[in-house]
Parts: sequence; C-alpha cells; structure tokens
Amino acid sequence: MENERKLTIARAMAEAVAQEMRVDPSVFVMGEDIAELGGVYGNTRGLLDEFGKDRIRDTPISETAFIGAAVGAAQDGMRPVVELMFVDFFGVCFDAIYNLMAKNIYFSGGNFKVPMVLMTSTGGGYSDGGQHSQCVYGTFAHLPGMKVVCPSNAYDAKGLMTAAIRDDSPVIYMFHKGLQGMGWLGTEPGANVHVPEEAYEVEIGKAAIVREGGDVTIVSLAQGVHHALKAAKTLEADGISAEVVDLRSLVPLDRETVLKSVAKTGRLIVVDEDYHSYGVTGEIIATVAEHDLAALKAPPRRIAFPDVPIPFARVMEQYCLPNPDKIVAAAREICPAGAPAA
Amino acid sequence: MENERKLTIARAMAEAVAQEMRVDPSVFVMGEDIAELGGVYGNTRGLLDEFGKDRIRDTPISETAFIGAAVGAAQDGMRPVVELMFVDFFGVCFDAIYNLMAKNIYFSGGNFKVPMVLMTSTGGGYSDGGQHSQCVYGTFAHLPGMKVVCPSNAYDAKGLMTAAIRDDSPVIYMFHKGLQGMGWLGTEPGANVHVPEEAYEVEIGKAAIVREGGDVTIVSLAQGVHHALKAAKTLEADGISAEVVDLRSLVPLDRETVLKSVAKTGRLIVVDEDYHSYGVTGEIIATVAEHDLAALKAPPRRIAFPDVPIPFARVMEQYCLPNPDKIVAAAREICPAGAPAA
Amino acid sequence: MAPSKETLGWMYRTMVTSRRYENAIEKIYLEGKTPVFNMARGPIPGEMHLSNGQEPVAVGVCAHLKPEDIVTATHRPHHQAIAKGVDLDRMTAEIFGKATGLSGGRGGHMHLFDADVNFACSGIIAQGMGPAVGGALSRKMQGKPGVAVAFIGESAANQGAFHEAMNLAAVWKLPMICVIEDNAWGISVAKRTSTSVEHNHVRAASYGIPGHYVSGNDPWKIYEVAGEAIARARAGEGPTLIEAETYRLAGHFMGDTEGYRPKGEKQALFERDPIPAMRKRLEAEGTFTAAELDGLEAEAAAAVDAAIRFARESADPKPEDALTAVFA
Amino acid sequence: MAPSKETLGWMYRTMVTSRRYENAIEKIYLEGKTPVFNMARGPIPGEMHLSNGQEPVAVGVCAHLKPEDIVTATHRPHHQAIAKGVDLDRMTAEIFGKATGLSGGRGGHMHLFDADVNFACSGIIAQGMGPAVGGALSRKMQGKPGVAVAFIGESAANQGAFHEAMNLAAVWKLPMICVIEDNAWGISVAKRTSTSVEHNHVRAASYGIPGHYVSGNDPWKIYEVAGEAIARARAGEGPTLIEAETYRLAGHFMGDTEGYRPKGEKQALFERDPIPAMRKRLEAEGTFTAAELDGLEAEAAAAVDAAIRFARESADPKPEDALTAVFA
Ligand SMILES: Cc1ncc(C[n+]2csc(CCOP(=O)(O)OP(=O)(O)O)c2C)c(N)n1
Ligand SMILES: Cc1ncc(C[n+]2csc(CCOP(=O)(O)OP(=O)(O)O)c2C)c(N)n1
Ligand SMILES: [Mg+2]
Ligand SMILES: [Mg+2]
Repeated sequence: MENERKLTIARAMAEAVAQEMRVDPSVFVMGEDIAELGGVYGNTRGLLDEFGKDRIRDTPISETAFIGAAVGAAQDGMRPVVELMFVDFFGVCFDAIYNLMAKNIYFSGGNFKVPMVLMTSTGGGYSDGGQHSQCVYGTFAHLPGMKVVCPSNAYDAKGLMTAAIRDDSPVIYMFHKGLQGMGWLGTEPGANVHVPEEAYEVEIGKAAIVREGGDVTIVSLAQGVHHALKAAKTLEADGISAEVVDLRSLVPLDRETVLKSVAKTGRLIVVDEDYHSYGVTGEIIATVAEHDLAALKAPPRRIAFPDVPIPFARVMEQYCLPNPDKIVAAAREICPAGAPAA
Repeated sequence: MENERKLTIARAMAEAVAQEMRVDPSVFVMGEDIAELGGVYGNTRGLLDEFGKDRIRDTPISETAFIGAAVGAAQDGMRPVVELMFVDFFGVCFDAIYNLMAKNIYFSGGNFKVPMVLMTSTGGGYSDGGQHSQCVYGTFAHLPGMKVVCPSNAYDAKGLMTAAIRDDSPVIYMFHKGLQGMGWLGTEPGANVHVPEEAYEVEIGKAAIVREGGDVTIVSLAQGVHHALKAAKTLEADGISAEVVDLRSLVPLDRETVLKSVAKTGRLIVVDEDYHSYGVTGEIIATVAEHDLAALKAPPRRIAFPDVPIPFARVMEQYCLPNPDKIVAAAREICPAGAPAA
Repeated sequence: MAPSKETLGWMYRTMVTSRRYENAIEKIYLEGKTPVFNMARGPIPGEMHLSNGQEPVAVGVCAHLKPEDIVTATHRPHHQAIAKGVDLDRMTAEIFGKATGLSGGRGGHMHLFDADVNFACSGIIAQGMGPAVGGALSRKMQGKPGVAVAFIGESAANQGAFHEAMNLAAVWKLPMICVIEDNAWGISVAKRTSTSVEHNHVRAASYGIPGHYVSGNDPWKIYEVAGEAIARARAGEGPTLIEAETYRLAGHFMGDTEGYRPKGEKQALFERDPIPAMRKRLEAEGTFTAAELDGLEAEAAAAVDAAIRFARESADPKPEDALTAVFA
Repeated sequence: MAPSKETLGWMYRTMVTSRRYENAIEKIYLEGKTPVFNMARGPIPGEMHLSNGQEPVAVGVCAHLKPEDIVTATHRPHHQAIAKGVDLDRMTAEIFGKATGLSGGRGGHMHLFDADVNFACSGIIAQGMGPAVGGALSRKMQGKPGVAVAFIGESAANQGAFHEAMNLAAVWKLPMICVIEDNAWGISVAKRTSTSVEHNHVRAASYGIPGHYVSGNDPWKIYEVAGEAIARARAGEGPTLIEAETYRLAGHFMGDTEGYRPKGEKQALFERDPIPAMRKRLEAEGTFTAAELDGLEAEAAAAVDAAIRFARESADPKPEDALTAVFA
C-alpha cells in the first residue's frame, strides 16, 4: 500500500498521548519507568523529551498513592494517563481503582468527573511466571464504573487511546504485551497496521467484525483476535467460513454485534487468554443464550486459560494458552464438514 | 421439632471455629474488632473469653499485612482464620489474597500448604452505600487458587467453616450480612436452622437441591437462595414447580448438579446479588449452554445487580437488588402457564 | 498566629452547628429503629458515624481554607463537611437519600461530594490520601492556588495508603497536609494495641517533613498549628503531618454499645467537651458576650433546622435513576 | 561480633557461588536469544533479574540463619536463595522450568520455594513483608525457635505493604527483621527521585524499633549489624530494620540497556566489586591463604557446574501437569 504508515501498538499509543498532550495542557503521564525509560513496553517513548519532567512523571513504587493521586488530579481538572506496569499488580492498588476511580462519578451524582486513563499490560506466552503473565480482563470488566478497552492492532490502539483520554470517565486501557511490537516480547505482525498521522477516535464500546464468515462466529479480544484470524484461515481450507469479532471494548460491551453475527452463523466460539470461569467467555456465551437461544445450531464453545495460576515452564504455559489449533479443533467439532476450498 | 437447636449463621460460625480451636492448637483468629467486640457480625463472639488474646488477635487496620501474615503463618504450620470485615475492602489487600495466598501452593509445586480461611461479609439491602454493600462473588471466583464458599443457612455455615479450617488450601468464606441473624441487619428466618452440636463438615464443592421441582431450575447462592425459595412458593400457586439449587460453593463449582437439574426442568433462572456482567450468572448460563444446550426449552434468565455502583437511597438500592418478585416474573415469562394449584 | 474575633466566632458557630447537626441526626436516625434496632429502617438507613467531640480539629483546620482548597474526608465526615462549607441542605438531603441530595441519593453519609467547595469523602480507611496528593499535584501543575487537606483517623495511619501518599507528597513537595484526628479508637481497637508508636506525628520523619502534635482537643492550638502548615504549603514548601488529640463522644457508629471502653472514660470525655470549654474561654477572655454567643448558637440551630426541614420535605429519587450517572 | 574464620570462609565461598551462578545463568539465558533478543526463547525464558554485586547483604545476613529460620525474598532472589541454603540443583532446574525443579517448573526464577530451608520469594514488590511477619508470629505462638527475615529492595520501602508489616511486627514484638538492599535504583528510577528520605533506616522511627544503616556493601559490617538484630529477635525483643548499601552490577533485568545510569557509574561500581575486595582483605589479614581461597572458589565453581548440569539434563515437565498442585 502506498503511503502506508505501519506502526507498532507501542508507537501508536505514544503518538496518541503526544498528540493529546500537544493540544491539551491538562493531559499528563504518571507511572513507573515511564519517563527516562519510555515505559517498559515502549508506549511512552519520546514523551519525556518532548514534554519534560513536569508532565511525564516517574513515580515511586506506590501504586495506591499514584493511582489515587490521578483520581484526585482528574477530579480537579487534569487528565492523567497512568500506567500500572503489569496488570498482575492490580492487587496492591485495586481499592484506588475499583472503589475510588470507578465510583466517584456515581457517588457525586455526576458532579465530579474522573477523566483518566489507566493503561496496563496484559498477557503471557513468554514464560514470565504467574505474577507477570495474567490478563484478568474479567476482573476489571465485572466491576462497574470503569470502561475497559483492549486493542488488537495499532489502528485501534491509537484511536482508543485518543478516545480514552478525551473521555470524562475513567478508562482501563489494557494492552497485550505480545502485541506491542517490542521484539523482546515476540511480535505479532498482524498488530502492526497502518495508522493515520492525524488524531482520530475509535469509539469505545463498539466491536469490529475483522473477518466475515458464515459458518461460525469466533469472538475474541487482544491477542486472541490474531489466533482467531489464523484459525479462520486454516478453517477456510476445510470449507468452514469463520467470522471473527474483535470485541475491542469489554465495557461497554457491544452485545449487538455479537448477537448479529451469531444470528447469521449459528455457531459461537469465544477465545480469551484470561481464566476460564466467571469471565469473558461465560459472559459472551450467556449473552447469546439468553437473547438468541434459537440461533445456536450447536453448543457454544470457549477456549480460555484453565483455572490454574500461570505456570512458568514453557511446555506447561503453552499447554494452557489459547492458540489457533485449539480454535480450529473446536470449530471442526461444531461445524458440519464443509466442502474443502479448492 | 424436638431437640431442635436453631442457631444463627453468626453463632454457627463461631461454634465451628471454637470447636476446631479446642482440638487443634494451630487454629487462631485475626482481624479487626474480632476479639473484644466479637466481630462486627458476631461470628467470633465468645472466642476471646475462651481462648485469650494470643489466639484471638485484634489487628491494626492493615489488611495487606495481616492477610499476608496469615499466609506466612499458614505456610509455617498454623491454621489462621482471618476476617476481612467487609468484602468491599478487598481492594486494599487483594495482592495478598489473589497473588500470594491463592498461588503459593502452586508456585511451590505443593511443597507449601496454605491452610487458611479468609472470612468476609457480603451483601447490601440495608442502605450502607456503595463501599459497604457489595458481594463481588464473581471477582473471587474468577481467580484461581482459592476455594470460595457462600453458605445460605446455619447448618451449612457450620459445616463449611469446619471443612474450610481443616482444608490445607485457602478458602474464602463469604457470609451474607442479611443472613447473619444479627437483628440490626434484618433477619432472614430461613437462615436460622437446626445445627448439630458436634463438629461436622459440609463438603466444599457440592451444591444442594434445597427444593425439588420440575418446571424451572432456580440457581442461586447465599441470600438469593431465600429469594428463590420464596419465589418458588408463589409460583407453586401458579402451578409452576420450581427446583432451587443452592450452589454453596463457587470454587469448586458443582456444575453437575446444575446440569442435572436443568436436564430435568429444561429452564434456568440464575439469581445473584453480585454485579450482572462477567460474573456468576454468566458462568452458570454458559455452563448449561455449552454442556446441555438441547436441554434448554426456553432462554435462560438472570437476575443480578445491574452494572452500577450500589446506590445509597433505599428506593434506588431496592430497585436494583434481586427479590422474589423479579424471580417470579421471570419464571412466568419462560414457563408455560401451569394449572394453578387448588 | 491567633485567630481573629471573626474567625473565633466562625469557629464557635461552626462547632455548635456540627454538634447540633449530629444531635439532630442521632434522633432522626433512631426513628423507625425502635423498639428493634434495624439499620435498614427509618428515614436515615445504613451506618451512621457521628463526629461529636471532634469538632475542634475540623474547624481549627478549615478556618484557614477557602472554597478552592481541597478536602478529602473520612467515613466520619459531617464535622469536616460542615467546616469546609459543604451546602448543609443538600448534604442533609443526601444523608436522607433524597433526590435533592448532593448526589441525588447515590452516595449517602459516607459519600458526600461537593464540587463547589472541593469536598469529597469515602468509606474506605485512608482512601482519601491519594486523591489529596493528586489534588495538590493538580494545583502545582496548573499553577493555581489551593492546598489539599486529607483528614484521617489515627488508625488509618497504619494503612499502606497513608505511607505511600505521604512519601509521594514529600517527594513532589506538594501543597498537601495530612491531619490525623486521634480519638484513640478504631472501632473497638485501642490505638495502643494497633499502633507501634505513641504518637503518629513522629512518622513525619519517614518522609522528611514536619510533624506536629496538638494536644487537648483545643481549637486555638489546632488553629495555630494548621495555620503554619497551610501557610507553608501555600508557600510551596511541601507537605506537613499534623496529629491532633481529639475525643469521640459517641460510639463508633450508631448502635455501638461501647463495651470496649474502660469504665469512666466516657464520663471523663464529656467533662472535657470542647464546646462548653470554648464558650467558657470566649466569655472569660471577653471575646464575646454571653448574648453574642447565644446568638451564634441560635444561628447554628436555625441552619440545622432548615437543613433537616429541607431534607425531610424533599422527594425520594426515582428508583430507576439508580442506573444513571455511572459515567460522566 | 566478628565472623569466625569458618564463617568467613562460608561467606566468601557463598558470594563466589552466587556470582559464578549469575554469570552462568547470564550466558545460558542468552542462548537462543541472539541475534534477536526475545525473552520467550532459549533454555531460560522469561524475565531474569541478576544479583551481581549484592552478594554481601545476603551472606552477611544469612550467615546467622539456620534452616529453620524463615526468609522471604524478592524478584531478585538468587543470592538470597543461595545464601539461605536452597538446594542449588533443584533451584536451577526450576529456573530452567524442568520437572526436577523446586516446584516442577510451575514457579520459575521469581518463585523459588524451598520448604526444607523455609525460603520463599515473589515477583510483587514488598509482597514478602506480610508472610515474614506471619512466619515470625507462628514461631512466637508455637514457642518454636526461629526468626523471619524479609529482604526487599530500597524502592520497596515506598510500598504500603512495607509500612503495614513493620507496624504489625512492632506492635506484636515479633522476631522479624526487614533487610533493605539499597542498590539505589528501582529499574530506571533513582532512589532520590522516588524516596523522600535519604536513608530508609530512619523509617524505623515510625515503628519505635531500631533502624541501622550499613554503608559500603561490606560483608563484615553487614554480618555485625545483622547479627545484633537477629540476636535481638531471638531474645524476644522484637523487629529491626536494616538498610544496607549495595550495588547492582548488572541491569535491572537482562535486556536492560541501562541508559538511565549516569556516565561512569557502572565503571565505578565495578571498581568496588565486593568479591575481589573481600578476597583481598581475607588475604591481607591472613585469614586465608591464596591457595585456600582458590580452593573455596573451586568448590563454588563445582557446585554451580553441577547444578547447571543437573538442570540441563533434567526432563521437561509433562504439559498437563500444569493443571495439578493448584490445591493442597
Ligand atoms: C480498608 C478498611 N478497613 C476497615 C474498615 C472498617 N472500618 C471503618 S471505620 C474503622 C475504624 C477507623 O478508625 P480511625 O481511622 O481511627 O477513625 P475513627 O473511626 O476513629 O474516626 C474501621 C476499621 C474500612 N472502612 N476500610
Ligand atoms: C507492586 C509492584 N510494582 C511494580 C513492580 C515492577 N518492578 C519489578 S522490580 C521493580 C523495581 C524494584 O526496585 P527495588 O525494590 O529497589 O529492587 P531492585 O530491583 O533494585 O532489586 C519494579 C518497579 C512489581 N514487581 N510489583
Ligand atoms: Mg480513631
Ligand atoms: Mg533497588
């Protein structure tokens, strides 16, 4: 493509933050190692040089304090973009997130706004052990008062970040380490896509059909979308046409797009790297079952991380993770054998 | 009933703890206001007098420290029973719970045991506002490594507490404030049932059919079970026969009992006081849809707290909470009108 | 820095307002809760934490604050809210869960938010520490005037949030003041069994900032020490930790039978009730005449009566409005 | 309390073991990660935090500990584990993710657990503080001997868990010691930009307990101060806070390009490398001959070689065993 401007998610995120910072002096960034280092995942690279220490602030390892501080600053007219380095660390500061950040708009009857973004990295697959590899999408999505987005590619990453910064409500921005385009965490080429130079928003709460198909709907988010796309390619050769829905946002959840797709295909597979039970996969399946039971021509399937802590050893972790093969196998089980593509 | 010994859940819990403490010197209790005061919800009443300050320890307001300390003590051969006063406070100490307590058995490959009980109160309905009324069952159940139990009556409360204390794995013991039998929080008479004097266990991970019926299965837990039983009575007059399943334990989850019941009734309503999305109701419905889609004669229904922070004002909170009327209405919608009972 | 006559008048009237307010709330809270005490009943359901006895700290500090200054308060917020100038009518309506309340009934007594005077509070111990740091940061970054004061109880100084926030405020030299209301109890747990130091003000050493102890629940002394700290913050010299001795004349919350208190403690506290003591001194020093003080008390009473009336007469919110205002 | 010759020999050998270990791990870690550095590849995937330079703190403290004593360590745990006597073969196999590892490969380098010597660690900053308090409590309640030592980095002293745990240990007067390894950096963030005091040992004042500072990354001095604190704990006199100056000779983790370090810092640190310094002093003071020290180094090398061999030759775990050992 001519004039293509492929960016990594890391660069797309940094670009969105920089563009908003240029036009809005209330936007600033706080977190661990986000200044000099540019963020462990590169998503704040370059910001210190352009905006200086006052607006790009390295913090102590005090997540409760600095996330709480972001809430206070947001209520006072600022628009903090805060980083929780790994989502796995949410346990040390979750009160500031779910009980404070997420509730003060409501508790104040809307008299306080809390325009802040909490960006945090998710995901495993590179053997970082059970306290550095989790997704916990379901945990954040379950508790009311925060929007939750999870981009799967650089275009969405930029547009969702811009929308998140401009939003007057708190947004949890979950970026998957495996999609950041940092070579040292592996690279998913499918995540690096064309990103327009100018600022734009991707609406929070709208899923995307990233591949159309007629036989089975595969719903996923973040890295799972890429697994699904790879599986869909394999299935095509079997004559099974898979539609892939990228949720992009867990809160608000775009139930309509999911329901419409399943109404068309009659079959549903949900793919999530978060833990199996009481999470995203259950919610999506339940949504379809309660709203459009008749549409389901086969039992819905889910492919998620089993309900065990994330093991370190490569063979164990890979055994647990979702992957294209597992999706293909599930699709073959629930789809009637199609005519293999020529 | 002769020789009936009706206890409140509060007394049943205290009795179980006391009985285990008498026979096992490694059992001790820690928490805020659990000694002199006997626990805000009465579930440690009498223990200080019998066991003294060394084994019944009031703590500072330092949940991260004392729950972390319980893990260290449990790994060293003790059996701490710890109280988190309101489950709503989990955010200040969740790392010690989900990333430490819940994972050290696994991280140690089973070489460390973590025999501890974390008891915590849940639930609203008495206008205590959005930071003192939550259930967050789904949050605890979603994350691996901890068993999660939620008794609905004094018999189960005692037996589950005894089983939890004897378990070598960490158990989250969630007791609903509205069922404690403390008059000042209202009283659900159905929770005060006969409790044998001697120690006994209720197996963790087994649901109970608390009412048999043929037309619709109502799955719930804790206070929801009482709503379901009341609804079932009303429905009986309509000629609709409801079976009520009390989950009792969310982890392990007794999927079989649910599936068996729905296989029989063909209809499912799930009732949960926790937030609607990404929680218990979704998990139960998804379980049935994926394992026994054909059994469902009507779309499954859920009655849960909407995805909003819990409002203070009575009329608002009551509007949001599950109640028997909502269950009755849902059942009427999905069940064919039966012959009203004579 | 001694308070002016005008300030003293404001302080006295505000303390009396706060006390009358709590007395009124206490009575109304019990409506519908007798003979059987059930929190869910009556015009004011839920938990109720009264601040009787702790008025001096709130007024001594807030006498130095303007509407633009930020206060984060606790689960026991009425005296702090009144001293900060939160709209009494709408605050009362909020406590009653009415549509005219500060947040239309969504918050309740532990969640009073008034954007006009930059007041917020919360039911989680020490949760206000972070937001106070953030408010102070915001002012510093924006170059706008204003300090942030976090009120906490003495037991809250054992929470991690206290430590993290004090360190952060000190590292960034923010205009933030932490005021510890030391009433010696965290529910039933005595400070000496929960806290490893006799006085929390020594913890300022952990942050390289000034720490002050104010004994005696004395509005004059609190005024003086708070004044210094706030002036220091306004001058860009960074945070201060203030520990003020105070007394909780009521139970932890309503319904508390206070069996944990040593015998005679309550009686002794009432003998040191700061409100009659202040009146006595104001009269003795000739700052105000008895008639003037009666006048201030009457003003206080009128404000409280009006607020209660406003709340009582206001309508309930629409139940379905529970679903609104989740997002901005 | 000066270390005996035997202890000094143990200390030196252990420091060398630790250093050789890290050097070996460093090399193996890079296998499969060149020319493109990808953490997921090679015989040791995931993050890798080396402890080069920090050996004196671990040995100075652990020289006083017995297997029954408890240690909770950090995300940078190898030197601490080796000094505490964790089985080197099984530890190495764990770091390689092998079936013979301490936990069969479920944990990895940040999750080394050895029940035989009461060692645990974690990847969450300051998470070991609570368990150390609990271990100490357990010993006190059971009347069994043993102290608990929590090692943390200097940046961890800004976490809430640090504060809460120190207060709790002090209130309950537990046999617990917190040892802060101050290497001046938390990843790329310099201590002076994250910490409001120059020295963390002053924070002991917040808990009414002794606080000690040990300068110079000096194994003798650390031994002495730790000995006092541990003796005090064993005597039932309660917790101590120790802050030890140390140096991180490597990056925060492997792959760290260390661009944040001021020019010349690394060079200066290497000039103060504690291992050659210790050797020099042991020789100069005539405690050991050069040949004896060579012998200790050879022992260290042999142990490391054997452990690496054990790990390399061990089998992978069965993938499906990932699903086991969730519950006891
Ligand atoms: C994190 C957290 N833990 C526990 C509680 C329950 N709680 C409410 S008030 C209180 C005592 C607070 O004592 P203090 O800070 O001294 O304030 P006071 O009540 O004396 O004004 C406790 C334990 C809570 N609200 N939040
Ligand atoms: C709660 C938490 N926050 C952040 C991190 C990410 N992190 C890992 S190591 C580290 C720096 C720790 O510095 P320090 O405590 O000084 O130990 P050092 O690495 O210097 O040994 C950080 C921020 C974490 N693991 N846990
Ligand atoms: Mg108090
Ligand atoms: Mg460090």
